[in-house]
Amino acid sequence: MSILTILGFGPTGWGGLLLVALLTTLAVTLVSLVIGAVIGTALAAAKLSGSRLLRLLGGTYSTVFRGVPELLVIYLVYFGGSSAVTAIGGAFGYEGFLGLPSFLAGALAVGLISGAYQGEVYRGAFLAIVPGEIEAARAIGMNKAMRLRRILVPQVLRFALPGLGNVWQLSLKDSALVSVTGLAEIMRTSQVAAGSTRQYFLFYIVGGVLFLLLTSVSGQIFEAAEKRTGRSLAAGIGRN
Amino acid sequence: KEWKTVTITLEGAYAPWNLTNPDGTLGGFEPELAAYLCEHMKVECKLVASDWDSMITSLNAGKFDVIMDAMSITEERQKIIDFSVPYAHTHAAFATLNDSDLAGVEGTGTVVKMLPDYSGADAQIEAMRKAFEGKTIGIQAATVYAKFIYDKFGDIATVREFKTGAKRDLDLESGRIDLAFDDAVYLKAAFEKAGAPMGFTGPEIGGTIFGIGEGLGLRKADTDLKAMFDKAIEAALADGTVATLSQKWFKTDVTP
Amino acid sequence: MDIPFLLSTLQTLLAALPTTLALFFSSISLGFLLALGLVWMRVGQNRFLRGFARSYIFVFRGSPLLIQMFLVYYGLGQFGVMRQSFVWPVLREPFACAVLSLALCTAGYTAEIFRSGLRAVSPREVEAARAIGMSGQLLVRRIIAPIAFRHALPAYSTEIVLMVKSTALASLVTVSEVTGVAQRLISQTYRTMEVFLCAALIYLALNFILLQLVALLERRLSAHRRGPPSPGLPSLPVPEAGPA
Amino acid sequence: MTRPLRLSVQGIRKSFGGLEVLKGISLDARDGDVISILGASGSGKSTFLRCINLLETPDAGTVTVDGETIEMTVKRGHAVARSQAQVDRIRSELGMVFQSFNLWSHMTILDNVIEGPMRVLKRPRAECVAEAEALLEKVGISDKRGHFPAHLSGGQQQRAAIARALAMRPKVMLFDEPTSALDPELVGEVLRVMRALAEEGMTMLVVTHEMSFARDVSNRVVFLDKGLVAQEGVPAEMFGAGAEPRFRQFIGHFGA
Amino acid sequence: MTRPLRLSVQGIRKSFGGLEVLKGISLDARDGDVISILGASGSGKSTFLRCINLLETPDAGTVTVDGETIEMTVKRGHAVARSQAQVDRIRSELGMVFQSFNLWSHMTILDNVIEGPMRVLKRPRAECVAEAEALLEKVGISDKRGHFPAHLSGGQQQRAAIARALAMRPKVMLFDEPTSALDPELVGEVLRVMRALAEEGMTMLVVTHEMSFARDVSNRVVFLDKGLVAQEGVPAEMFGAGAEPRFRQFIGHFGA
Ligand SMILES: Nc1ncnc2c1ncn2[C@@H]1O[C@H](COP(=O)(O)OP(=O)(O)OP(=O)(O)O)[C@@H](O)[C@H]1O
Ligand SMILES: Nc1ncnc2c1ncn2[C@@H]1O[C@H](COP(=O)(O)OP(=O)(O)OP(=O)(O)O)[C@@H](O)[C@H]1O
Ligand SMILES: [Mg+2]
Ligand SMILES: [Mg+2]
Repeated sequence: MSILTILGFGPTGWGGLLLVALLTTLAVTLVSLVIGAVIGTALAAAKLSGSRLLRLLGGTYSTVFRGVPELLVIYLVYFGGSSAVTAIGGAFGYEGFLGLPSFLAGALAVGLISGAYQGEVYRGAFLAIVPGEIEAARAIGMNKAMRLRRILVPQVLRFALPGLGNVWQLSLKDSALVSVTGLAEIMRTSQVAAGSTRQYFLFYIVGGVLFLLLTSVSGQIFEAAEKRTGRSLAAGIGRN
Repeated sequence: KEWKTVTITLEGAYAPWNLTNPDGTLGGFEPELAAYLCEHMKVECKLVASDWDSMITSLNAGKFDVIMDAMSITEERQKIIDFSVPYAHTHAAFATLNDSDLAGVEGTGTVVKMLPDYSGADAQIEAMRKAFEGKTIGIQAATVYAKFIYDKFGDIATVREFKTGAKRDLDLESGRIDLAFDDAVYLKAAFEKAGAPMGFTGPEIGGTIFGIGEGLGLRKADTDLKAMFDKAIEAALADGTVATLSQKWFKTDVTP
Repeated sequence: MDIPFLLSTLQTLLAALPTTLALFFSSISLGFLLALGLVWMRVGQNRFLRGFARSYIFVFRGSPLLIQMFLVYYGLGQFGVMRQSFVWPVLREPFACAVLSLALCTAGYTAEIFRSGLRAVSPREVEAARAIGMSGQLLVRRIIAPIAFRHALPAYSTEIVLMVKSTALASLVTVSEVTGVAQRLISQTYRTMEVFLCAALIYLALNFILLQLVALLERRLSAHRRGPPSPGLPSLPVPEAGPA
Repeated sequence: MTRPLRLSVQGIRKSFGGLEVLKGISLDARDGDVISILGASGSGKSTFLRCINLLETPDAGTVTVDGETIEMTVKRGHAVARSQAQVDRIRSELGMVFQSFNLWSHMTILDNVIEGPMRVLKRPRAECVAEAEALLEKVGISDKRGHFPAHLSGGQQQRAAIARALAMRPKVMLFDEPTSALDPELVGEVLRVMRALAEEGMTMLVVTHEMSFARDVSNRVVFLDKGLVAQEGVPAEMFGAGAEPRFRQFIGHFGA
Repeated sequence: MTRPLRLSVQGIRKSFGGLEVLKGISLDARDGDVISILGASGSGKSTFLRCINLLETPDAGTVTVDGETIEMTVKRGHAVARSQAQVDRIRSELGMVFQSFNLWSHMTILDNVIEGPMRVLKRPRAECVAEAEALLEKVGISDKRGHFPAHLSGGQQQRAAIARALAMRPKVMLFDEPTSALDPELVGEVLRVMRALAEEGMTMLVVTHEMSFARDVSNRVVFLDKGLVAQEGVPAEMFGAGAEPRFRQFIGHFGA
């Protein structure tokens, strides 16, 4: 069987599955980015807050999720998460199991890790804001919600973008470990294909190339986005 | 509870018991048997692939309802999960490369019967212990075979655990390990695909040592499901379905 | 909570800690050396070497370690030529393969970290060294490397933590380090959560200790960034006179 | 004919920790007043200005803007405004220009100017844009409207900040050393704009070290010293021969 | 009696891209000479000094230190030194003091001073330390020996840099505007040290804008203009009535 047939989209080719796997990896990472954004925001808020308890909790969270191997986090969420969901279901009178599907468990696990890193990114971005700009907003009578929406959030996002790019790349690669939960993302599909065809080298290379494709394309997207939002930072000449 | 759909898990990488097709569907002896059983029980079955070494944990965590992955029925496992009646019974054996000096150890080609207390083939085991001293034996993690190898060979040989059988076979082929120990019908199929000529060495080990056969793994609570499957399996054994599928996939009869 | 079980689990897992530590220290040292070579190529004049280092860094930072590890372990082992070659005695060992792939991967990251450290070295201080007749490796060893390393240390400590965590993947190529042993325990006891929690605890403690050590090193190396010695104290002791 | 009272501040006190910075300061500004506030560094000029629009909460005293007094109350031993909504409304009637401009760095100059009228005063966008362009024209930087603050010189940024404050149609403008972060070259640009505003009859409170502005443009000069109003009067008197010794010393060679 | 020739530079040329900065400059320094090099900004003074110890490689010309000529060769169309070892040795005989001190920030002052003698000249540590302490004493900062450069004032840093250069026991000292990065207050400290060195008979080349130093301390003045030596002579002549118009204009009010 030629390499083209094996990798092709024909009945004996693995191309179709690999494409689905690519999309699955992308989807896991995207969902984990969103989950991580929610956690990261809360984490940054906790770490910046005046309450010592909250700061301690925030610190503990980010230490734990940055200090424990990703593989362990994934296992813990995959198994522990199901028990938790089942227990919650039981409390509401649901009999039997409420499984956490491997996609959700994987995205949640990667999201929990991503959240720990995003928390640091947002905290740094927040501290980069010039306090005078917030004060200027207060001085024209903006209320708290408006200041948050119009001044704080846009600036945090702008400063956070480069850091978020790094977290995204990290999550993309962490998502390969979700393969241990049986989710058919790039890593697992490559392994299954490698095992079935006994073309180990070929499929691991293909898997690696698919990841490189994802990281380099998304890297370029982040770079372009940074360039766009960085317009207001650069010492160049403004557009318009 | 009314069972309308049942989720069955297999590894999808333990040919010919079960395997993954290029289009992502699962094939092999067990998927085809499952199709028959579900048809018989009039329930809809969903097959999902998952990792062998975490299957029992996942079953109890509710990730799926049934394990159908050449899982031997043993007392150890019965403490945690329930089993259906066996739908197959196979031997286990050592494999090695044909050009290895471990090939053709005394008793190759015969079958010995051992009991769960490891009795029944003391002479043959002793001969193998002598032959395998200082060698490296590869097993699939979390199998009954792993326990057997640790107990009977762990003191004289290096044991290495693999996540899948296929990866272990690869290391046998490349010479990283000297011996593999696994289900005989699985190994026989693996020989055909292997890149280097390999075969059994030493006797095939049968009897009840590895349990009374391979059955479906079920959660203890799902007694109704077990009853349904028991009936279906008995029917499949009675009408010759198991035998036919066995000939098709294993070229031998594995009916218990 | 089953305390005796947790304790015995912890004990079993700790028995595998030396393997984890060996994995970590061998791969971080090998990766460090590889990174030095990569940085040298990356900032050098030779266009070919520069291109090589750039692609190396792109590939090893852009793909998951797990795939790299499988490629080294199962991928390379597939080829007859590899098995006949002189490197096989090394590649034959799962531990060596794990160290190799961990080192190859961290080398890519470390090289980038060191490169940014290099950018922090003031060209003027280098020029001052040249002006007294330093060049070549003396210049690197005495002036460039210490300044660059000090600057790179915070980023490098992050990489150290990532490496400790990455050793867990070695269990997937049959090395029985802490995570691998944890998985075996689970397949025997079926008590996933407890065992993994114990493992997590071990990694956390390990990372904590390593970070403390780095912080200590950082403090030692950053005397020149802190305030001047307070006037009340005597100035630094004069180093002992003795043969060079 | 007395002009209407635009801003009245009575008995403002403020301490930071143990340090009493303002010890009871009162000041009235009528329509069209241009009041220069002078004083040594650390004498509390900025704090006084910030107390007026409650960027700092005064410990005691009242602030009345166009007849409306900001209502204060005491919470856990600290003075606080009774209603944040009232504070926000009063703030929108007081235009503040900071020493360090504090333009919003993520918005273009035009967006900086229309932000307040659109979001706080909720006026229609088209109207805000038209007015903003007129204001930018007036301060002389209409060609910069699409640029980001980081791309403007300090003088241009400060003029944009003035336009931003004016866009809120404030009743009183508060300036806190609007030129002291600028190179001497750029100071002129900003002073020209402020002079023009004064001529149009805008009520202004200006903390400044520009003696020429205080003497030539303002109609009243207030000299703060040790948290109190040390001297107050029309510039001609204050800068004339009759000045108090403390103030004479303060203005130094300028007074000479 | 002619004093021995310490440094001889002949026909140095240097271009950057299209710009020819030095168009053939020659200069001899005999033992004990203190030569001031003057010239407008951009006239190539720094480049000339940097060509002497090959921090810039001259396109043409020769540099001879104490009788030893640096051997040059041409590689791929560029002039380069034939032997890095020779360059390193010659550099160790020429002490260079930079405008911006360039102390090594990660070493204490003492370590800065002993680094060269120990590592480059490979002299025993004890000897280096003793000599370094004497030198630090001489430039008046021996109490700072355990401090890091960042904790010293500019004048102290420059004195440490002079001590560092002296520790190599150089045959000639090269100074490139050693005081122009300093506050006027601190200039005196450094000039005092240089004056003392001159009195001890150290051979020195000093690029400077300090006319008083050029006139009062040096025994020869070289005026660079447009890449050439425009005028050269003893200070009394150069600063006297007989000066060339270009140089008169350059020294401006100082000459007046
Ligand atoms: N938030 C604060 N916390 C503590 N002390 C403060 C605070 N703000 C100001 N101060 C102190 O209050 C005093 C007056 O400060 P203020 O800024 O009002 O002076 P100023 O007259 O504006 O001086 P300058 O001319 O330097 O701007 C100073 O001693 C200052 O240190
Ligand atoms: N590395 C370089 N590359 C390109 N041009 C250079 C370089 N170094 C110096 N030049 C140019 O050479 C000319 C002479 O520079 P040099 O620094 O020698 O002048 P200088 O007499 O020391 O001036 P200053 O008094 O300002 O220090 C300048 O026009 C400068 O721009
Ligand atoms: Mg102020
Ligand atoms: Mg110069």
